[in-house]
Amino acid sequence: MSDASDNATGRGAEREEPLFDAPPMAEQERMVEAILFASAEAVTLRELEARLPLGADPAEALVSLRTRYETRGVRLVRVGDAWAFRTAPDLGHLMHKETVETRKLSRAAIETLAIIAYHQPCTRAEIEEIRGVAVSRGTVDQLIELEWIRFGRRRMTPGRPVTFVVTESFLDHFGLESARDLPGLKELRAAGLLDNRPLPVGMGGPQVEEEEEDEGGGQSELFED
Amino acid sequence: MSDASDNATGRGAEREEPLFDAPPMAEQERMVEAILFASAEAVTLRELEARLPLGADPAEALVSLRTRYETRGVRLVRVGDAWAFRTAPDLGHLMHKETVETRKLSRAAIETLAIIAYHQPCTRAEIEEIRGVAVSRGTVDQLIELEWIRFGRRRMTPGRPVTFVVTESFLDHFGLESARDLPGLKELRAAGLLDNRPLPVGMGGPQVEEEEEDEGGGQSELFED
Amino acid sequence: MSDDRWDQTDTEEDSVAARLAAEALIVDVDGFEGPLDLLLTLSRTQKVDLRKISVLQLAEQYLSFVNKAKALRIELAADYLVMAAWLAFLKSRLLLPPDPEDEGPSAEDLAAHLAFQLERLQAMREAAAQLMARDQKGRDFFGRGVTEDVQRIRVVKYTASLLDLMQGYARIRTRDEFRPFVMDRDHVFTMEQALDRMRGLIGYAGEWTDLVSYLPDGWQLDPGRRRSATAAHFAAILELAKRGQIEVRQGETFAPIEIRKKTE
Repeated sequence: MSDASDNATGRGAEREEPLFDAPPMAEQERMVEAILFASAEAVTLRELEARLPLGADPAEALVSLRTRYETRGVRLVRVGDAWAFRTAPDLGHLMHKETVETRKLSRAAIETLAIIAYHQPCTRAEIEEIRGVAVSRGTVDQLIELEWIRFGRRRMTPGRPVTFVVTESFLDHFGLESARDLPGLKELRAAGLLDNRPLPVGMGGPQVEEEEEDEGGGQSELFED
Repeated sequence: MSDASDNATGRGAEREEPLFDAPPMAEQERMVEAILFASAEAVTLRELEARLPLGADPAEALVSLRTRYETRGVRLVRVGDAWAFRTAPDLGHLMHKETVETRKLSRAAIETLAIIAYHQPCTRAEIEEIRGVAVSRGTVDQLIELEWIRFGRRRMTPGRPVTFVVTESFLDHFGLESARDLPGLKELRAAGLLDNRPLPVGMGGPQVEEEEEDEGGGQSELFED
Repeated sequence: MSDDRWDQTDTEEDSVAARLAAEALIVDVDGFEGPLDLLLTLSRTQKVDLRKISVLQLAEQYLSFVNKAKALRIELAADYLVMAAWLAFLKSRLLLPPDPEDEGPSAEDLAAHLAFQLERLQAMREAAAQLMARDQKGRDFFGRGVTEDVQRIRVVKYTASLLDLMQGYARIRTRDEFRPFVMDRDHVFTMEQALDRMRGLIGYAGEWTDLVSYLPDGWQLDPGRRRSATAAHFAAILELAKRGQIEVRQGETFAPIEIRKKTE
């Protein structure tokens, strides 16, 4: 029996006369279901005809299968002139697996963020001056993307550099009512976050204090220690 | 403060509190259906749990899905701790096209596989004792390559020999829900043929190697309920 | 070649099959998977339940098989001959009255164990056949043809706490202050460093090896650095020896100190 259908798949339609009646429609439906499930590609009606027992009517089986799967997690869909099972469109999200990976912000980003928070509004040049190294574009972009900093007003100095300020969501994230709530150096020291070593004479971070005057009365004075 | 919640998000539970209740069971069933349909490999209950919305109960969904597909062209089968859709075995004849020509296994390989399945965890020396000949490296390699056996835990006996156990893909290949379902296992156990019967002392002759004492973790106990 | 016993059985087809089998045995020794397999095949001619098999008769059959093979100058693998020797011994033990002096298992125990081995091998063969007769994936049933891999989307979430922020700021603002206090440790190799190093290295120290050969590159020439590294490594090996991970020896005073991994 099955030889016959094998050959049929191979060549044209060198079919023998059916020896038995075609199986009942429910059975044909099962057959189509299994073939479509196991096949790596969508299967054409012709191929279904070739693989099913003689006298079967895969077209009809497809119609009722399609109805059967209409509300299921997979659907019977038509792909060109072939048929295949596919995930129901509303369940596509199950095929993505979102893994949330939490990473600590890099030291450069934290420092940059801290400087902006303590000195805002603050230009890139100022940040670089305080940190003593160039601020990479990536760092600033990352902080902007995190929505922790945003562009402030341009500084009214030659070159009109942009400034950065912290955002509402920064305050939100760090549980602050305003940037003024950030503790000053004295408090940091009192809290044990800084070594209590006395400042060596003349080592007071000279450049740091030479911030440019800015028109807006930056925060620097708020944090004098 | 926000620190606490930050840390919580950080490692362990990367999930947020459910915003909504788990979807109705009919919907969960569709989801499980879609996930299992999309995968060639069996999917573990744990992975289903991870991929379904919080509060979903894939175990329950599986039960009703299984019933739903009982008479269909594909069936929901259990493979160890995992689940998969497989075509109904009575339709195998339609699938010639999909048949992958598998390498003929040698008699030695088949026997070795059966011995491992029925006696697992099982050392090489035990296999050799049962078959009365040395097990060639190629035989074991072939079974490992087929992913039908894998290394189990070392036996806590002198020499700490490695043991072999069968894998989930072995179960999948032979349509077994678990190693307990091996054909005739009960009868063999009842007949004492799975006992690791120690050799009478002083019997030197026909044994292949001096086999190590077994601390008694054989299949016979493994499957005691 | 024919065997009297088999010829005598009767005129049924079975005997023909048995005779053919017996001839096949001779011709095709390689077809057997070892002596136990051969014994199992021979035991079939007894046409009894394996539990009731006569081991004595089986031993005789095996020995006569081996003799025929020798007469035909068929090379038998060593394990067949070992089995033959053992069966000859077992046969004599079964035939002779038990020696009261003899300790260890009785001939019956040995025979029973052999019968058990045969029965177990037979059982495993049948189990294997049943296993292979099951519906198999890729032959009788099939998995999904089209698969949709789960796309893994990795969302990276960056976090920083207020503490990080403040420490970061404090670090910048006080950075310069700390500089003068940093000790110059360029030429000091600490014991902790040495211990870390040695822990990674002792896995390879199977043979006795001179401690000096463990000194890191760059610490072997300059006398100051060499002294520091040697002292640190010496302290480290004492620590490792105390933990039982290595053995230390020194031939005589000032001789090289040698170590090796302790094997249990």
